[in-house]
Amino acid sequence: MSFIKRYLLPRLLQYFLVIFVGITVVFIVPRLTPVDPVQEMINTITQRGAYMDPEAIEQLRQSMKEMYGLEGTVFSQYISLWRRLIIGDFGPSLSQFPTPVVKLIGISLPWTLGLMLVTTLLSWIIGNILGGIAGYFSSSRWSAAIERFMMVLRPIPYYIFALILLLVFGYVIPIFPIAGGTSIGLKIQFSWKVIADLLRHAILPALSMILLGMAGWFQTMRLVMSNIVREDYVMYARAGGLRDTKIAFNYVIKNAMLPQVTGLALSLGQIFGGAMVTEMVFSYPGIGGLLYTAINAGDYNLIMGITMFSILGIATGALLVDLLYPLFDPRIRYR
Amino acid sequence: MAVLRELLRDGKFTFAFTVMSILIILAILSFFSPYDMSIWNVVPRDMPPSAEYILGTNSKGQDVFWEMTVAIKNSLIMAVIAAFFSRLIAIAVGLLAGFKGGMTDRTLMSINDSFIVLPVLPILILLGAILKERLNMIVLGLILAIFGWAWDARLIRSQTLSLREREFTNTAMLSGQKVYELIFKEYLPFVIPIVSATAINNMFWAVGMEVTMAILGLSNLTIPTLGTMMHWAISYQAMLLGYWWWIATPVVVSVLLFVSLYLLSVSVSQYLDPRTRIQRIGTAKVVK
Amino acid sequence: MSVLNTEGLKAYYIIDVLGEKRYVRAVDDVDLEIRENEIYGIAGESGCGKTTLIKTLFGMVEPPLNVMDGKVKYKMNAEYADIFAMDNKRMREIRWEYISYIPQGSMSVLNPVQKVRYSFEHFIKAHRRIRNKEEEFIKPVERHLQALGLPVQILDSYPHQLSGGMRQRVTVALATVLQPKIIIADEPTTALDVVMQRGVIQLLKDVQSSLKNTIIMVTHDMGIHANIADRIGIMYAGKMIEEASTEEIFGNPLHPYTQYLIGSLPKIGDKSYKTSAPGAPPSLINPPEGCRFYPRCDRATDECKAAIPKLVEIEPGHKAACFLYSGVKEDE
Amino acid sequence: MKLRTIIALLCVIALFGFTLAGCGGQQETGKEPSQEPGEKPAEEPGGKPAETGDVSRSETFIVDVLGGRVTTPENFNVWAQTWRTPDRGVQQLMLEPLWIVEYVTGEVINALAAEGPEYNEDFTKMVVKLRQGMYWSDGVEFTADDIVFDVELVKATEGMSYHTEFNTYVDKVYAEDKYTVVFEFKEGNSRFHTFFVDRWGGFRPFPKHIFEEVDDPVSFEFNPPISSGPYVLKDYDPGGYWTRWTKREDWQKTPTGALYGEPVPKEVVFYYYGNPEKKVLAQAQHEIDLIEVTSETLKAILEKSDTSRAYRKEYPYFVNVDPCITGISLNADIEPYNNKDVRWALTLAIDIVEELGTSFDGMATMGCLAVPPTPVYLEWYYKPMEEWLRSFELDIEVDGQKFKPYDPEATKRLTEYIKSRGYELPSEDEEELKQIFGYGWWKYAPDVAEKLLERNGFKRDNSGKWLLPDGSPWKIHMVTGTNPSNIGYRHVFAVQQAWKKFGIEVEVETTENAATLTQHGDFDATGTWPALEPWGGHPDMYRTLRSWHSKFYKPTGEPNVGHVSRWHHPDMDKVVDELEGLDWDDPKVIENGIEGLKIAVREMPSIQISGYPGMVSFDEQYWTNFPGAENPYCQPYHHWPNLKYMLPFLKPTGN
Repeated sequence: MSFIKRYLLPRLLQYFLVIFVGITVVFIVPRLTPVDPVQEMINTITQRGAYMDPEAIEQLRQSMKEMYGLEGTVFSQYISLWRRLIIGDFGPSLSQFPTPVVKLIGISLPWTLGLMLVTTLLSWIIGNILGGIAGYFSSSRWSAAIERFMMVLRPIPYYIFALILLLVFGYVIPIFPIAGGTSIGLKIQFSWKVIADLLRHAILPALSMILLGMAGWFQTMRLVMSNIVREDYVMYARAGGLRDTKIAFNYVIKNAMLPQVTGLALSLGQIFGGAMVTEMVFSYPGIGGLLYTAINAGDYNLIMGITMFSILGIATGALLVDLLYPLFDPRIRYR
Repeated sequence: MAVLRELLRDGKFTFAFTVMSILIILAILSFFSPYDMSIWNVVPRDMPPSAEYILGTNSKGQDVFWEMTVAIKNSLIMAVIAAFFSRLIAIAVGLLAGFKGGMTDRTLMSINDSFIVLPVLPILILLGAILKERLNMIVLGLILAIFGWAWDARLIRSQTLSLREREFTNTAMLSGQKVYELIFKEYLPFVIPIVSATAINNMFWAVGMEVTMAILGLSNLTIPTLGTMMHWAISYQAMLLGYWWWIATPVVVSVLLFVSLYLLSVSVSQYLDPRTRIQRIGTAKVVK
Repeated sequence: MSVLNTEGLKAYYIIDVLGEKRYVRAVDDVDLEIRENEIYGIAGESGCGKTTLIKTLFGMVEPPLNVMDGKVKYKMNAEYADIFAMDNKRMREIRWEYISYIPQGSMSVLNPVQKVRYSFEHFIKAHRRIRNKEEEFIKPVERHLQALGLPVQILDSYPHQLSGGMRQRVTVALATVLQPKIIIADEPTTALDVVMQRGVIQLLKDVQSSLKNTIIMVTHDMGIHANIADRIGIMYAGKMIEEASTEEIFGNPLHPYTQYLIGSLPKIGDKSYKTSAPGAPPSLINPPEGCRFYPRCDRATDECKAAIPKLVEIEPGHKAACFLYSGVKEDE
Repeated sequence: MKLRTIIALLCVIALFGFTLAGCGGQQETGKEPSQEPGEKPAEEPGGKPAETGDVSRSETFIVDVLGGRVTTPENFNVWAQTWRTPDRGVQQLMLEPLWIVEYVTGEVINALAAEGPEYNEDFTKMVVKLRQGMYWSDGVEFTADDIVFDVELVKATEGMSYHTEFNTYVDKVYAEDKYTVVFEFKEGNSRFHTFFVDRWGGFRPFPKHIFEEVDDPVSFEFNPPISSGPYVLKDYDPGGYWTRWTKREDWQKTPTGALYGEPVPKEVVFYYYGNPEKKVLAQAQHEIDLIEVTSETLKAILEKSDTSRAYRKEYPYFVNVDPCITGISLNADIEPYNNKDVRWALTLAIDIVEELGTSFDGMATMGCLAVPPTPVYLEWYYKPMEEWLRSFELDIEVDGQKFKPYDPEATKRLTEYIKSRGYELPSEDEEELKQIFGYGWWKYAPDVAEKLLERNGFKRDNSGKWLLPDGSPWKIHMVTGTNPSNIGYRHVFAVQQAWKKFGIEVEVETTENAATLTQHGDFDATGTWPALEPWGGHPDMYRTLRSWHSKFYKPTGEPNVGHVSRWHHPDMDKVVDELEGLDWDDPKVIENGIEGLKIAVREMPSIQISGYPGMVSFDEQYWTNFPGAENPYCQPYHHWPNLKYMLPFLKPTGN
C-alpha cells in the first residue's frame, strides 16, 4: 500500500493545500482593494437620487457593517470565514442582503454549466477532430487552408468577434435573439417549445465560444498530430504493412489524445468560473456576470462563493489529471 | 545571423518575421509621433482614411495611425515584460522542482498549483483596483508575469523529470559534474524549446488579457494600447456608426501580431526541436 | 541468384526553396544485385544516401523523396516484380511477409503507450488471419521469442520498461516473426553500447543462418560489417563506388575512399571512428562534376574532374568505380 | 498497477461526488428562506400557462432597464435596504408613492396622498391626507392603517430602508381616521415629508395585510407582489433580463387611473439588452420602444431606424429637463484644492465650448450654478440671478479692473461651434437657444487662472508644466467609473484635456469602485455630481445646500457624509439653518436658495458644467405621442417612477 502513502496522501494533501491557499488569496485580495461594500451599497442606493438623510447615512453605515459581519479585525473575519466554509455556508450576499450566496449562485450556475459544458465539449471534440485530420494529412492543400483559417480566427479579440456574430446573426440576418436566456413570457418547464427557445438563445453565445475555443484546440491538436505522424513508431507501423485505419487509431490518435484529455479535464474544471465576457456581450445569465457585479460591489461573500466553485473545479480537474494520467500513459509514473 | 538565415528559409518564418518587423518599426515610429496621444481634438474628428490621415481620425480627435503606433509599442512592451519575467520564474521553478524532487518538488508544485487554480481575470480586476492609476504597462506586464508562469513551470518540470530518467544524468552525476553545471549544460538545451514556444504563447495571452481588461474599462484608459483603442472605439460606437477604420485598426493589428507570434512560435520550436533539428541539420548539410 | 536487384535507381529529394525546385541526389544511379542467403552490408559516411537507398529498396517513398528513374525488383515466385509498379495494397501485403525491416533507433519505434504484445499482434494480424488466438498467435510468438532467446515476459512490458538492447532485439524478433525472404536492417546497433551490439549482431547472424534468407545491413560502422557481412557495398555521395566480398573489401580495397574507410578503422567494436578522409562529403544538390570524390582524393587526375567513373568489375566479384582501375565512364 | 488504478479511480469519483453533493446540499439550504410563511407558492398571476411568443407586440410597451440584469429576479421586496433594481417596473408600475416630483412641469404630484403635507408651527407634527378609493391589486383598500403599519414596521426592523430616518425623527404615528395619518416628531423637521416624495426613490407604502404575516420583512421576497400602481407582475425571467407586467383590471383604483385615466398598453415589459450597441440593434428591430443611450449611440440608432426619434426630433436631440447638474467635484478638503483661488483657476482654465464639444458634441445645456439648468430652474434661479452673475467680480484685477468671470456670450460661442460641426441649430431665436443651451458660463480665461495660481505661489517649470507652491510637479488625480455612457465619465475626460492644455499633469483612473474612492476622499477631482440634485420639481434648495453644511463635514479619509467636495462655509451654514425654519412652500425659499447659490459661486466648491444631457430614443413603430420636447407632458425616461403617468397618453399605431 505504499502507493497510498507515497503518492495518494501527499497528492491529496497538496490538493487541499492548494484550495486553502486559493481561498486565502481570494479572501485577502478583495480586502486590499479600496472597495468598501458598505459604501458601494450606500452609493448604489443614493446615486440614482433616492434621498437619504446625511445623518442617517452615518448610522446606516454602522448598522450595515454589523449585519455584514465586517466588524472586527480582518483576522477574526478570516477565522469566521473558515468556520462557515467548513459547514458549507457561504453566508449572505452583501449586495443582495440577506439573500444567501448559494441562492444567487444557484440561480446563475445552471445557465453557466449548461452553456459552458456544451461549448467546452463541442469545441474540444470539433477542434480535435479537425486538428487531427489536418495534422494527419498535413501535406494536403485543404489542411493548410483550414490551418490558416484557424490561425486567423483564433486571435480575433473575443469581444469583437462576439459582437460581429451578434451583428450578423442578430441584425443583418435576424435569425437569433440578441440578448437574454429566454423569450419574454417563457416559463421554464419541460416542453420542446421551451427547450427550443432556450437553445435559440444559447446558440450565438455558444457559437462564439465554440468557434474560438475550437481554433485553440485545433492548433494544439494539429501540432501534436503532425509531430506524432512523424514519430518513428508510426513510420515503423507503416513499414510493417499495418492498415491505415489501424495506424490512425492505435498509433496516432490514441497517442495524440493524451495531452488533449489533460487539457479537457482542466477546461472542464474551469467552467465553474463562468465566461464573464461572453455573458456580458450576449447578456446571457450566468455566473461570470454575477462575479463581475460582485467584484464591483465589493460583495466579499459572493466573490468568495463563486471563486470557491472555480477553485474547486480547477483543483479537482488537476487532481483528476494527475491521478488518471498514468493509467493512460504508462510512461508517467506516480511520484 | 546564420540562425536567422536558416530560419528565413521557412516561408512561415519569413512571413512572420516580416510582419513582426513592420510592427516593431511602427512601434519605433511612435517616438516620432507629431501628436501627444494624451491630448484630444488635435485633428478633425471622424475622418475616414485619406492622404493626410492614413488611417483616418477618431471621435476623440486623434490620428488613428499615430495612435496605433503608440498602441503597438505599449502592447509589445507589456507583452515582452510579461513573457520575460514569467519565463524566468517558470524555468527556475520547473527545473528546481523537477530536479530536486521530494519535498522541494511538492512545495513548489503546491505553490504552482495554487496559481493555476486562482481565477486570473477576477484577481486582475481586483489588483487593478488596488493599483489604481499606478497601473501602467510595465506594472501590468509584471502582474501578468506573476500569473502566467504556472502552466509552463509544470511543463518544464515534467520535461526535467524525463531528462532525469535518462542515462546521461546518471553518468554526469557519477562523474561528479556539479548540479548547476548539469542543469545549465545538459538540461537547459532541452528546456529552451519549451521556453521559447511558451514565451510566445504567453505574449499572446498577455495581450489578450490586456485587451479584455481594457474592453471592460479596467486598465489605464489614458495609455493607448491595442485594448484601450478597442475600448474607445467600442464606447464611441465606431462599429455601428461605420467608423470602420477606427475599430478595424486595432483588431487587424492584433490579429497580425498574434498570427506572426504564432507562426514564429511554430517555426522556432520546429527549429529548436531536437528531433527535427537533427533532420534539419542533416538536410542542411546536404543543401549547403 | 539475386533476390533483389535495382537498375539505374535514382531517388531524389525535391525541395522547394523560395519557389525554386532543387534536387537532392541522395541515390544516383545505383545498380544492385543482392543474392539469396547472404548478408549484404552497405557502408558509407552519414549523409551519403544509405538510408535513402534502403527506404527506396523497401518501397517507402514519400514526398519529398521521389524515384526519378530506375527499378527495384523483388524475386517472388521465381519472377522478378517491379515494386514501383505494384499498387498500394500489394505493397502492404508483401511487407513483412516477404521483406521486413529493422529500424534504426529502437528507442522510439515501438508505440510507447502499448504493450509489446500488441505490436506483435498488430504486425501479425496485418498479414495473417487469426481465428484461434491461442494456437495461431500466442503460442507461435512465444515459440519464436524463445527460439531467439528472448524472455516471454517482454510481451507484457511497455517499451520504456525494456533496456535499449532488449528493445532492439524485440525489433529483430518482430522483423523475423513472419519469416520473410529479405530483412533490411538500418543501423540496428548504432544506439547501443558495445556489449549490446554484440548481442544484436549475433542474433541477426543466428536468424539468418536458421532462416536462410537475405539480410541487407546498413551501417557506417565498418567493424560491424567485418563481423557480419558476406558482401559489402560502399556508398559515397549517392553512388555505389565499390562492391566486393567482405574479405576483398578489407584485404584489398580498391577505391581511394574505401581505402580511407578501412585505413581509419581503429579496431573492431569501437563505435567512434576518425574522419575517414580530409574534408566533408559533398553537397548532393550540386555534386562535383566528374568523380564525386575527387575534391578529397589525393590521387585525382584531370580525368576525374571531367567524367564520372562507372562501377565495373575490376576483378571477379569485385567492382569499383574509379579511373585508377578502369576508364569506363558513365554516359550521361 | 491494477490496484492503483482502482484506488485512483475511487478517489476521484469520491471527490467529485463529494463536491457535487456539497453543492447540491447548499442549493437546497439556499431555498430555505423562500419557505417563509405568508408566501404563496409562485403561481402564474394570469392563470394560464405562458408559452413562448404569446406577447402581443402591438399591445405591449417594451422599455429598457437602467439597473441592468437583476441578480435576484424573484425578489420584489424593495424595502430591504439593499439594491433590488427597482427600475424593472417595481417603481414605475407596481408602486405608487404619496407624492412624486414632475420635473418637466415643475410640480409635485399628489399620488396616494390627497394633498400636500400639513405641518404645525414648529414642524413637530405632520398631517397627511390620503386619496380615497385606492386599492391594492388584491382588492384590499389602501388606508391610513397601511402607512401607520409601514412606518412602525420600518422603525422596528433593522435592514429596512428608512429605518434610521424614521427612528431619528418619528416619535409617534397614528391614523386619525381611515384616510388621515398623523406623524409626531421627536424634534422639529420641516422636510420630513420629502422621505415620501418619489424622485427616483423615496418611501413608497407597502401592503399591511401582506407584511403583517411575515416574520422577517428583510429576507421576505414579496413574490408574487401586490401592486398599488396600475400594473401587476405577470412573469419574469429566471435569468433576470426581463420582467413583464400586465394592466390591472381595476386600474381606476390607482392614482394613475384617478389622475390621468386608463394606461394604454395592455402589457409593459422591462427588458435589459445589455451593452449600448445591443440596445441599438434591438430598437432597429423594433424590439424595444424606449431606451436611454449616449449621443453616439443615438446617432447610430437614428441612422439605422426610420421610426426612432429622440427627445428632440432634430439636433441637439438631448433631454434638457433632467434635474441633475453635472460637472467636476474637487476634493476641497486637501491641498491645493482647499484654496478658493485654485478652484477658480481650474474653472477658468476650462473652455466651456471645447468641453461640451468633446464630451457631448455640443448637445448639453451649460449651467454655472449649483442647480440644474432645466426650464423650471432656469425660470426659478438662472433668470433672476443673471444680473448678479454679470456683475459678479473676482478678487483679482485684469488691466486695472476687477475681473468679471461670467460670460453671457458662452451660449453664442457654443452655437457657433455647433454650426461649424455642420449641425443645424434648432432655432434662430436667442431666447429659445438659451432655453436649450443655457444662459452662459464662465469665461475661458487661462491668463486670469495663471494670475490666480501665481499669486498663491504656483510656478511653471521650463517645459511649461505647473508646479505646486512647494516646487513639486502638480498632478491631478481624477477618478471616474468605467462606463463610457456615464455623463461624469465624459466630463472627466473632457476636463482632463482642458487642464492638460493649461499645463497641469492629469491622470484619470477609471474604476468600478469610483463610488468608494470618491466617498473616501481618495481623489483630487471626480465626475460625481458637483452639487446634489434639488427636488427636481420644487424650488426648495434645501437638499442641495444642506449637503454643504459644516455639521456633516468629515476629514478626508473618513467616509463622507455630506457632499463629496467636503467643502463647508459658515455663510452656507446660515442659509441652510434659515431654510430649515421655512415651510417648503414658503415663497421665501427661492430667496434663500439664491443666497446659497451665490455663496457656491463665490467659493466654487465644485465646478458645475452642464445639465444632465440625457439621450432617449423612442421607437414610433408601435407607439406614438411620446413626451418629446414638442409636447413635454411628462418626463421622458423609462426608469423614472413617473413612467406610469406617461402610459395613459401613449397612442398605439396599430402596427
